[in-house]
Amino acid sequence: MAEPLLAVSGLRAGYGDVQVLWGVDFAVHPGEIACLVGSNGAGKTTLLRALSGLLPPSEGSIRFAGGELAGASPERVLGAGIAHVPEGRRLFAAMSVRDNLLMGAYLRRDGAAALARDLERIYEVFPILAERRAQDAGTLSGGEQQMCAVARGLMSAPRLLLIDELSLGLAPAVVDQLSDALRALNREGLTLLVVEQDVATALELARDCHVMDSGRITRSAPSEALRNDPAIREAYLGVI
Amino acid sequence: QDTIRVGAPLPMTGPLSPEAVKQQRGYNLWAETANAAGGVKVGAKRMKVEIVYVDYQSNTPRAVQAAEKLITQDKVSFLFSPFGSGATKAASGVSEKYGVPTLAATASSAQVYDQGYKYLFGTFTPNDTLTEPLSDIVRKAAPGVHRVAILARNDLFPLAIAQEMEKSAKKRGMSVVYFEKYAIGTLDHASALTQIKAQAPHWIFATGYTNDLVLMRKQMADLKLEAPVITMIAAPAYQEWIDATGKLSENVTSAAWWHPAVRYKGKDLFGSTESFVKRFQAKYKTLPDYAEASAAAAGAILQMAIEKAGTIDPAKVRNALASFNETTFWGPVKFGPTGQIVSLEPPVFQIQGGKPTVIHPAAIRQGELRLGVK
Amino acid sequence: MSALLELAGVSRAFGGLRALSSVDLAVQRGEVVGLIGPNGAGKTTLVNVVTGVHRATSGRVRFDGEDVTRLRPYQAARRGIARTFQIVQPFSAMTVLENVTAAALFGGAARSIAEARAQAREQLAFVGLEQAADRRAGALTLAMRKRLELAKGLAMRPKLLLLDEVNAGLNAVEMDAALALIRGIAARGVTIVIIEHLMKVVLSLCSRIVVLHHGELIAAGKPSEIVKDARVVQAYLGRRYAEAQPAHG
Amino acid sequence: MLVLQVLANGLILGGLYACIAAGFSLVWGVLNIINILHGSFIVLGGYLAFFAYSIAGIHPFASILIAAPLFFALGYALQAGLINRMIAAPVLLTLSLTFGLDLMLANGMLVAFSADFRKIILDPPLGVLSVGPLVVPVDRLTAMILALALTGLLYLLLARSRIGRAIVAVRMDREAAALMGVNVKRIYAVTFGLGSLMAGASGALLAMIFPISPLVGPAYLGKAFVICVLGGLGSVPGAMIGGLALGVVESFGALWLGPEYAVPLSFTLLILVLIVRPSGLLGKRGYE
Amino acid sequence: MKRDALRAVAMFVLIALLPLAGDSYWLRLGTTMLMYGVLAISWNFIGGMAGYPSFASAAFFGLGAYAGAVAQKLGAPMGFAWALAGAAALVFAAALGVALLRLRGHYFAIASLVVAEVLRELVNAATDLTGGGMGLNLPIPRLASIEGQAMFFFYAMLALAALAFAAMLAAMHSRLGFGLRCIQQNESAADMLGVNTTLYKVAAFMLSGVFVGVAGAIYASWVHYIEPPDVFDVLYSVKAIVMVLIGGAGSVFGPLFGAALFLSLEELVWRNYLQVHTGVLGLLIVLLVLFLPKGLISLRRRTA
Ligand SMILES: Nc1ncnc2c1ncn2[C@@H]1O[C@H](COP(=O)(O)OP(=O)(O)OP(=O)(O)O)[C@@H](O)[C@H]1O
Ligand SMILES: Nc1ncnc2c1ncn2[C@@H]1O[C@H](COP(=O)(O)OP(=O)(O)OP(=O)(O)O)[C@@H](O)[C@H]1O
Ligand SMILES: [Mg+2]
Ligand SMILES: [Mg+2]
Repeated sequence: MAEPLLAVSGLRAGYGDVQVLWGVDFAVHPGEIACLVGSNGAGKTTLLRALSGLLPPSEGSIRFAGGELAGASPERVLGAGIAHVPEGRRLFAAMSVRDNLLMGAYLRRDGAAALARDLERIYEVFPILAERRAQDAGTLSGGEQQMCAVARGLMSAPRLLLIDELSLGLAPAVVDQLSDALRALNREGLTLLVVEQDVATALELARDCHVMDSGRITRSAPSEALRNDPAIREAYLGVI
Repeated sequence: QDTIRVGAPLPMTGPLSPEAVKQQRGYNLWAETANAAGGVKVGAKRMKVEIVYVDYQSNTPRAVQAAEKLITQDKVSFLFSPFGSGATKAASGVSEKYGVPTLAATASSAQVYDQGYKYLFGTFTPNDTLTEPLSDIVRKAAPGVHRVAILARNDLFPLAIAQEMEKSAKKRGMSVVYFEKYAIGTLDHASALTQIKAQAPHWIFATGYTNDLVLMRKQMADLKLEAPVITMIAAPAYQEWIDATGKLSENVTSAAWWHPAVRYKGKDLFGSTESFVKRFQAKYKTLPDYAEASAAAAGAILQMAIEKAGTIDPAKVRNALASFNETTFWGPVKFGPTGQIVSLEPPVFQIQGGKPTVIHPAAIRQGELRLGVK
Repeated sequence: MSALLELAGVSRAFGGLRALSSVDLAVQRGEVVGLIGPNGAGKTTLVNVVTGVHRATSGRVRFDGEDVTRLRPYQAARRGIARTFQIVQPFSAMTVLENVTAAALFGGAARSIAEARAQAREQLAFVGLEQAADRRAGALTLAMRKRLELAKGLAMRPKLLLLDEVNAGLNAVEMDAALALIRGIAARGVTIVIIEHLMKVVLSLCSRIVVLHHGELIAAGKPSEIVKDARVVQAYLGRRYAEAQPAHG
Repeated sequence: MLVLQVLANGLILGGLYACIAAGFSLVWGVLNIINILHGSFIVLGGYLAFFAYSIAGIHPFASILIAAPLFFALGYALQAGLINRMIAAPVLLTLSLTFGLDLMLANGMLVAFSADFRKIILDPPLGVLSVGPLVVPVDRLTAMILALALTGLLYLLLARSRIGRAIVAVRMDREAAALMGVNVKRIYAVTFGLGSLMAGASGALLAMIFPISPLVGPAYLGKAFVICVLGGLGSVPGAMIGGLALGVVESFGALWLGPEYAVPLSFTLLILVLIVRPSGLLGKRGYE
Repeated sequence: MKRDALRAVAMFVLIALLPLAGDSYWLRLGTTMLMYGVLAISWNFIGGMAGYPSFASAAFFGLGAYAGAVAQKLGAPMGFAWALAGAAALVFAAALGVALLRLRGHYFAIASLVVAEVLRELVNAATDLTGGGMGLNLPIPRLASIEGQAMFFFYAMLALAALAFAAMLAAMHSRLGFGLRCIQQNESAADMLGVNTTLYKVAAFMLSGVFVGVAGAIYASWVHYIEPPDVFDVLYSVKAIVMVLIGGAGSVFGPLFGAALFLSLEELVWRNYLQVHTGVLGLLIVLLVLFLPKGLISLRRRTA
């Protein structure tokens, strides 16, 4: 197997006195879609925040494409090629959709033409955004906002895209669209790490899956294997 | 105890601080001169003087507080009033309460003195002693002047003198075609001046502090507002106003309670007016204006009263002041029943060639009234 | 018996955009109604209109026999309409307990702070948050905050509870617990309107489903009928869902 | 006729007001800081122009070019060194901070420059422009045009440039902006620098029109407050419109009600506008 | 609550003993301190509890001062004039609150700031009633000796401060205080929970006005001369806020501690640094904000 694109080891982080991550180890390989599942409060969001530099880790290492990113600023992390679509979307509410997308490309310096091309591509993947490009992002519906947030993340042309709560609040048809879009992007070489509560969808989408519990990765395995694992089924898939 | 402590609450910070500097110069000059001469003669001994300053931040109630602090904490025997009629009026209650003789160097409005207080004495004559001779001069030199426009700062002294001006003008049959107040802190006078211009007055009478009148004079020129007579009170008596308006100051008239061109033979420590001006210039490299001279005069008068009483007992010094009748470099000094000076004839002057030129009273006249201000 | 909530010709426009256009809807007492529709269909807007956050541009809303079209939110709350927010809105610097106490005190029937606190503890126990009672609401995870929203809603002793995506962000197992919870609420006699994109929730809880699309009601009926409705499949569920459906059911 | 002249007066005054308020509004809208120092910065800019002219003979219009970088650097340093430490604090704390700093600066200026009023007297004076019956002083007119130009430049910077978009993004969501790779602290410093630049530059312009002294800062600050609420916080076009509106309203208020009422009138107007449009005239994209 | 009340009683009794120790200067300081305390406590209702950054203190203060002074000028006895001033402030706060409290955050702050300016100019213009720019002299109460007067105003201010404090303590532990805290955290959510936000905010605003109004009237009688720029000075608003921040916003004793500390600083600096006293005060404020952003109260917590 190739060198991992992202390798995390011994990562610890928390908020003030509250330690949330207790030594996280896992790896994401180039060109794959990986997913991160875990029960409520396991620390998934915290992990993504630590990865993207929003929350400085207290210990551990984050190796990305050969460089060390633990303790780096969000600016450096993004520059290195990791974009983060945060929980709660966090769009710039009073900016137009288009300006939001352009903000995604804030660090890019490859010229207006490349930007315009990528913008067009985004509008193809998410036609609703094209329709609403001049509308303030704050007045979009929940699902539209989620699309805008993913699209904004893509605009930085990242190598690795972190998405927190991918399907949260999305209509079933949109989840399908979004999954399709992500797969397409993935085929073009984008690596993805997705946090997803709908474990069935996650397992379907991802090749590797990491299970998080109480601030640690307790299991990392191909999705195939997990899908048929009775313990996982009982803990995360449930029965109707 | 061998020093006489005199309290001086002053607005050293805040909008009135330029005035505080002037007061301080006058008081300091007096104290230095007196001390250099060995001090004030009190009966058989000589006592040095010490002035205790307190900043009241241009805030009148703070001035009251400062006066009380000076009397009760710093144990001063005498007080120089805070600046201006308003604060003087407010603080005079305190000195009255404690029975401390108080000299007001910058309070002219009659309302300050008619409260029936016994310990307050002021070196400025009432406001109408400025507007009356001014009106006479204008009437005589330019009989055609009969439309008067008045623009006053809504503040105790500027407003009071504007009201006197209105009376003086009406008394002489002139018509007041415009009378408005402007708020403290006004940044723009264009509207008022435009309206005045539409009235085509012969005489524009404006009051305010230095910055108000600098701005107003500049805006008059901007709007091409011209008139045979333009009077401004009291800023033109200050060099900084002349500096800040430059050529626009030419031919603006004003009146004040004193001018360095007056000539009196005083019995005070400064002696003649000339020697006072010389001393002042030696120390501060500039001519004294009326506010600076008044402060020094307050000191000189206090000194003479103490020497006459032969003690620093407040009641006795107070009586010496009440019966005071001497000539000083400031002029003849005699206080009326309310405590306000009644013996002065304030000079009227005009800026000519960038310098204040006295045009009244006749005894010290340096030039004639020139008409036309552009 | 008349309906508990009745919307007649309700429209709401934002500038040129018609987020709701003449919606007619009646919710009977004791019903559990599902409200679904694509993103941006106007579901949250409908909740906002009912609770007085936005005022209907036209049309009327009746609740419990009264016209509530022009009520302010607090008035609606006191008449027995409670809601949860899609984007959760806790008092983040207060503790969980205080959050629910506030709801019991101002929206509920509690006569004193002490009484409200006691009621709040009950509700926290009911939703399973009693362990977190003394934590700062801002430090809760998303799912816990949603449960907190639920507890707040319940503490108001509502007649009608509008749940705007309270189950989003839960994994399947957690969701099962949440479903049991909501069933328990319904069993107390509270009328419930559920907005949810998780078909599993809607299908298993609701006796009736209404579908909004572009601000208009396009379908209403039993769950089994709705999932087969061509327009609903086309606008909302997507073909894949429809294809997977038979295998599921 | 009278009305026309007063309108002209009001517009010219309003142009100057706009320039006073733009930087203040920006800092307030973006950094959520009510910068009490703004008034004193304007005064300091005035002194800079005054001394540049009286000592080195540099024309006030030219001294803007000196004031701009100097004040930008001053503001940048202040924000980066001091205010950034408090940035997450509630607005009243940063207000107290700038209040304290302002007391220091104002006191410092008082000691350094004394309280005397000074004014730049151009030699030769620029004179007045007569258009039919209207008279317009050239110095005010030029100052207003420069003021509006500066404000316009600021607007373009915010609307068009990459850094401008970053400023707007930071204003809306600090953390999300950081995720976009924006160095938030630097943007803060840049924004404060821009606000200071506008203050210094407008001070340099005003020194030619108004007498300056360390004591007039609060007057300018008060105007800035009113204008930026009239126009909507953080909005540069709002500041422009608010400034012009205030100038015109004050002028007509003085004409019709008497100069005494010019100021209360403008304040009353402000409150009315707020009650009718709680986020200012152009406040749609306002901060809160 | 009981413990706080007991402590407060002890504290006020201690303050009441001050005249035994000091001369009239100290009495004057004490009176000013209590006045500042009233300002700070009152601001806490709207600013600390409801979270609305009000700058209206100066407006209430000036209004109360002039209402009391004019009433006395027209012949009302002093006590009645004070009560009248309180009522005027209360009514004014209610009317103003209904209009202004629709505004949020900064906009509210500015609107409330401007109110004082408008009132000042109106009072300035109403020359016949208020004396306008010439100020207004109040009758000097000839009732007792100088010391007796000083004592009288000291105890009057003390009573007012105690009243304001009791009102704050009661409000904090009542439905009102709870509702206000909800409003502070998230107003629309509070609304949705059934809090009548308008009513609560206006009530808080009225509480923040009434005591300040009375304080203004007492102040006017005490200094027996007032003028518009003084009693409508925006610094009253700013100081109220700074004092609460110094003391620690939201705490029970914070406003009082803040007032005491602020006044001591102001007085010390004023006496000792003639030329630069405002600058030194500024420096102290900056240092306090930078190093004790949560106020003095946080010191105790830190050491505890
Ligand atoms: N700002 C904060 N301050 C203190 N504790 C926090 C904060 N944010 C999160 N936590 C705590 O950290 C732990 C992990 O939270 P996190 O949001 O990472 O979980 P998660 O796995 O993303 O959960 P969810 O599935 O609900 O999103 C939780 O116990 C939470 O209460
Ligand atoms: N305050 C507003 N101003 C302008 N447009 C708005 C506003 N609120 C909502 N909208 C628009 O109204 C439409 C309906 O929005 P709403 O939030 O009701 O959708 P929704 O059905 O709840 O969607 P979702 O399932 O994604 O939450 C959307 O297109 C949205 O952009
Ligand atoms: Mg999470
Ligand atoms: Mg919604």
